[in-house]
Amino acid sequence: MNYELFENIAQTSGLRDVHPAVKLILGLGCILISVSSNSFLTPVIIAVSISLITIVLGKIHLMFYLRLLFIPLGFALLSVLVIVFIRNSGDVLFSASVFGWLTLTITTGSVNEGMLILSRIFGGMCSLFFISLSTPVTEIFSLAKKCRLPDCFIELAMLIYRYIFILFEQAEMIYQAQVMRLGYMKRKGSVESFGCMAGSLFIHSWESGEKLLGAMDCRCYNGKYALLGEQGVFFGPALFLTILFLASLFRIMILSCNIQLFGGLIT
Amino acid sequence: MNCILELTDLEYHYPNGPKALESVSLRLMQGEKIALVGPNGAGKSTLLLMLNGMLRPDSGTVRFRGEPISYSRKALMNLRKQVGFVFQNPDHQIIAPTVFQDVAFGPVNLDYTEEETKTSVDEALMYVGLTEFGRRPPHNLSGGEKKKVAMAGVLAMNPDVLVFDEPTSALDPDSARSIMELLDELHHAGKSIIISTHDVELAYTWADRIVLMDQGKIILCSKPTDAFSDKELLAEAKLSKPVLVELYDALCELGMAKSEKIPRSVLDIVGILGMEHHCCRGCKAPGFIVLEDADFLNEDLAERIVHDEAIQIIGGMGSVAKKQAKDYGIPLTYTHGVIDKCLLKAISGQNCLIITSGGMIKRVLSRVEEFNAESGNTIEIVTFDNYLHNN
Amino acid sequence: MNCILELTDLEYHYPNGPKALESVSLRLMQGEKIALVGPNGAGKSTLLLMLNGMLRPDSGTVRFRGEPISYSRKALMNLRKQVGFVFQNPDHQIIAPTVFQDVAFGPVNLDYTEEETKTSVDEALMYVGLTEFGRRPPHNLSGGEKKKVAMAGVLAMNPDVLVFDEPTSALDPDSARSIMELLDELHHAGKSIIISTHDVELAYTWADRIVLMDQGKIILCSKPTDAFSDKELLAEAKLSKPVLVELYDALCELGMAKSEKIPRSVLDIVGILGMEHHCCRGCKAPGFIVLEDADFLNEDLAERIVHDEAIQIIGGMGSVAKKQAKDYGIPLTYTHGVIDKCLLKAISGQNCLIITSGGMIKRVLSRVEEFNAESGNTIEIVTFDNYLHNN
Amino acid sequence: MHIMEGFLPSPWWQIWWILALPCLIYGLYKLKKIMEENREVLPLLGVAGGFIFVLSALKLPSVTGSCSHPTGTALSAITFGPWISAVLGCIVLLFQSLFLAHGGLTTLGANMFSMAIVGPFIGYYVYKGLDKLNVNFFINVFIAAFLCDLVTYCVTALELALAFPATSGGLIPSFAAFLGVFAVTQIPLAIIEGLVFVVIFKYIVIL
Repeated sequence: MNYELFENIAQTSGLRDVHPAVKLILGLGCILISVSSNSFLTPVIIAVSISLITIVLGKIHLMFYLRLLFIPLGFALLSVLVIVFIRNSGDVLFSASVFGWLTLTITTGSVNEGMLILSRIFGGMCSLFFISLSTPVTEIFSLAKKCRLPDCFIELAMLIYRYIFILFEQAEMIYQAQVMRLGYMKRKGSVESFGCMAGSLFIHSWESGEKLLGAMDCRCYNGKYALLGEQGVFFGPALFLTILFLASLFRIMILSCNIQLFGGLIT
Repeated sequence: MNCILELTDLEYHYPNGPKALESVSLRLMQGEKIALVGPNGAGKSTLLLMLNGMLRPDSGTVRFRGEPISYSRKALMNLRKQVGFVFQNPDHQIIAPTVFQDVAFGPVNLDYTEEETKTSVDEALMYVGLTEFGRRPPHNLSGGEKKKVAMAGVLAMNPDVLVFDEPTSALDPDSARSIMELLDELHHAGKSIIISTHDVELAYTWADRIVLMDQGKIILCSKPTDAFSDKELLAEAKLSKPVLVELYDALCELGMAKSEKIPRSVLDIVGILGMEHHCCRGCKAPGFIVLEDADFLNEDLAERIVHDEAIQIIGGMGSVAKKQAKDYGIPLTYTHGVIDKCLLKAISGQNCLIITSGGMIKRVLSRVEEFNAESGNTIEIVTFDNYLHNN
Repeated sequence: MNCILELTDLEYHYPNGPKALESVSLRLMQGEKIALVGPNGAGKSTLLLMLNGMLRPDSGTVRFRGEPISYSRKALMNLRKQVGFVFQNPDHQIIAPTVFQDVAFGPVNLDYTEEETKTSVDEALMYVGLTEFGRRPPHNLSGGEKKKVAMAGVLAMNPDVLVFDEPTSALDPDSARSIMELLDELHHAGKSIIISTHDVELAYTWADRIVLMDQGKIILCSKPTDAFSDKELLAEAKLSKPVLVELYDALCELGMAKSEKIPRSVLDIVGILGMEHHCCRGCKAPGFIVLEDADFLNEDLAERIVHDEAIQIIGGMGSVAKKQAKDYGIPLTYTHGVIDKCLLKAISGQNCLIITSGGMIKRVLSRVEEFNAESGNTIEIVTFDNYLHNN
Repeated sequence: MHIMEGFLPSPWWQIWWILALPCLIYGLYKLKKIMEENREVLPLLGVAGGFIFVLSALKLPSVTGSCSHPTGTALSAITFGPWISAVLGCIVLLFQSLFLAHGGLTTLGANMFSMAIVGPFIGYYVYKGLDKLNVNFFINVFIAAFLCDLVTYCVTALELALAFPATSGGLIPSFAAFLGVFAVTQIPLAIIEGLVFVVIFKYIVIL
């Protein structure tokens, strides 16, 4: 199974001590510029630069990061393929008839748009990776509290957070035990095995929930939950650099809005 | 001594279940260490859950400082502040996403101010030795560390009574030892402690009083040496004798030991055998034990300790002493079971230094005195000041 | 002896984690009992997971019966059938809604016919003594019973090698003992067994070979007596000496014991002390031990055993013997640690009867012989037939 | 099926956020009210949320390729009702995007709308309706979970089609194209999820 939750990596990131607000501003800023960009150029610049920040400053293994880039690939390629075939404009580059009734056509416009979407996905995903791999959610909770998100929302999120890790460990154990007794070896019975695991996990979860209630009561639970611990230090220069970086990206976005692979504008 | 918690004729059965407790009566005195011992399903946990009102008995009363518990929300909250409960599985107890937040859970719900909360959390974390762990999420701590976080979460509310359900279960020996030492320290700080365990050896050496339970009933409540020498009762509770008691019985049966005092440690056995064979006493000149208060330790003293050649063994007791020793670079030979080990070394002719603080100093004095009286040895204790003067 | 599993220079690290195993090499022989001992996080579980291909080492090879494991689906399936793995927490392993269904999980996945499945499940359940539990839901079994169900689930596939991760953790002493006895029986039935544990006392008395682990490395691999007398290594692995070794060391230091043989049981200590003080041998006439094969037990014999006044102690070893004794109404004095306890009684002049079967009969003979040779005693073993003739 | 970060252009990602937010807020209001009545519900919801996340993070057997996994929201829809599911779903989706890179932040609105709002609503009302008709419990669970998954997938396809209508023919061909491309994984997935939930509920009922 071997899942690696990004959270564990974020806890040991080289950027752990930068104030979460700075990291969020950088990450979200890049995402927004990426999505708003009209040329593939800016998202590509964002993807490359923010990946460098993640890998170099955040001290993430290069090989691990490269593997991450495959996560969005499946969805991205399929969806972009659809766009390339249905959003035709401009010169026809390729046309073929399949099954006799379906004509697939690729045009310069559709390639341009496909390129743009693909670059946006990678720009956005790399920025998202940056947030995931450098900012532990535990710190985002504190931030959310400061932003006056409703208490019950934050409390619920914190509890879910805690239980994700507990249940994950259990799920992994159960799965391993099943594999050791030759479960999942054949297609037949796999669904049954999976259901059994999920069911057993559900029972475990339910029992945990009941125990949790007792534990909270034991510690005088009175409807209060959230309290902030220590935060990363707020570092002025980091914020300044972030804003400078975002501003230059914004500039590039505006300057490059007409640059396309096949020239021409997207309408 | 005051009675802190008193259970009278408790009866309890879980909904749709068989009886879990049957006419259970027990008194926990101020400053006492009690161990509930019995097989799984004997009702140990059920009994513990009665102590802070988590379960309400079908009949019988639970008294806290003489007053019967009222099960109103407010009274319960007050009770639970004073009777801290540490669960067997820390994963069931640790709620919040970071260590700091989790330890702060109790104080926050008790409406401490932010300042007070911070102080009590910091203190509790220092006590368990996890000061730098505040920002870490609990899921990547080790089992022993999680247990300590769970303890800190309870200590932050500063309860008088501490209830531990299986404090050492699933821990490796090193973590288990450090948890038990923490319990000892808490005990010296004046807390009353009640634990449940099925580790016979642990209960035997740790507790003031042993409560044997089986099938929801208390079948015996007495001093450890009495509790673990009753073969029939042990068999009933499906427990075995501690190794040392078993050895002692075998020796008695063979006529190789006659002492009336049942041994509680390796030291005791050695003492008994020594008395019997007149070999341990006198054949070597015994060493002495130097006692140093960790609170008065400074760089100069530490220097002298490290370079003093007459002292072969250095033991550290309690978190303060260990921290000090580490800070001043004093290498500790023993960090657990210190008194007995030093006594053993002393009777074989080596000189020891024990660094400790607070109430544990008295403990050292009384234990050595007791040992001397029982075994006929004459191990001397000197304070470090006197030791320096004499040399 | 054949080597069943061989690990050579294994290296492993979890993704994004530190090294979990570092140049680990180990051979498990046919019919051997190995205990991996070390603190939490030492890499014990990681090593065990290598044995049935659940984890694939970064480098190094795992050989099963001489052949390097290929990690193809089919090869793994075959390997896992032969190397059974029992989890630490049975709750993670038992997932089917009834005990029968759970034990049948492996056989069903092996495409056994319905008939074969039923046979293998019934056999496995009989072996662990839970024949009547087939239709019960596992979640309201006790901890020890759950562990046995988990074992049955693995035994139903009839593996040659059994791997146990912390077989006794979280069990009360009685359940732990019966699990360890099951392991002993499986061992006598010819299985090779490897366990991980941090219970030093358990590993010390049970294993043929101890593998000390710390921080992903094997720091020692030797006989129990050697492993647990090396103080520095134990400190490195954050373990403590078994009580008996500690006592022995103290006695040696004080000049009260000199024997070269480090004791593994109370009996050994008594033997050592006895040799030293010339008191145990000769001062009483020793008793004798009568041996009865449980397979030949019948009502008539049972009757005679119960009423024979010369026999004071009756011990039963193994599930067959215990079942027989129960069926014929023979009261058993000892059901675990039988040989040593009977020897202890015998040297103090009492006569014992041991009921056992199969490979364990040899075990009794060799243990008594060994003890006689070492301690200078002359405890006699007679078979029940001879005993009846003589009386 | 999650829409990746960066895939939806303006104004579509904003539109889906605006559509999803009121549902979330109403869900929170409901949650708050329930918690005031009965604070015991919080730990159970927390654990249920954890369960849904973990379930959705496990790869299903025999569905290869892409990031297909069960949505799990059918469970909370059946047990807690659709409004609470919206809150739970929102948190779970947020964690999925942060912990597993499934989904994204700008596209969170769209994903929420399909997975945490429309899916559970359909699942819940189908379940209630069939329950009234006395349909066999397990068949009911299967249909509810199956539809919950299927509808989620259809809505996602619709969201994609709205953002990228075909040049010739507009919305419909585009919708069909997205529906078709992802059908390969999503339809078997919905069936499997239905089956898995039947096994889960069987398990729960037996115990």
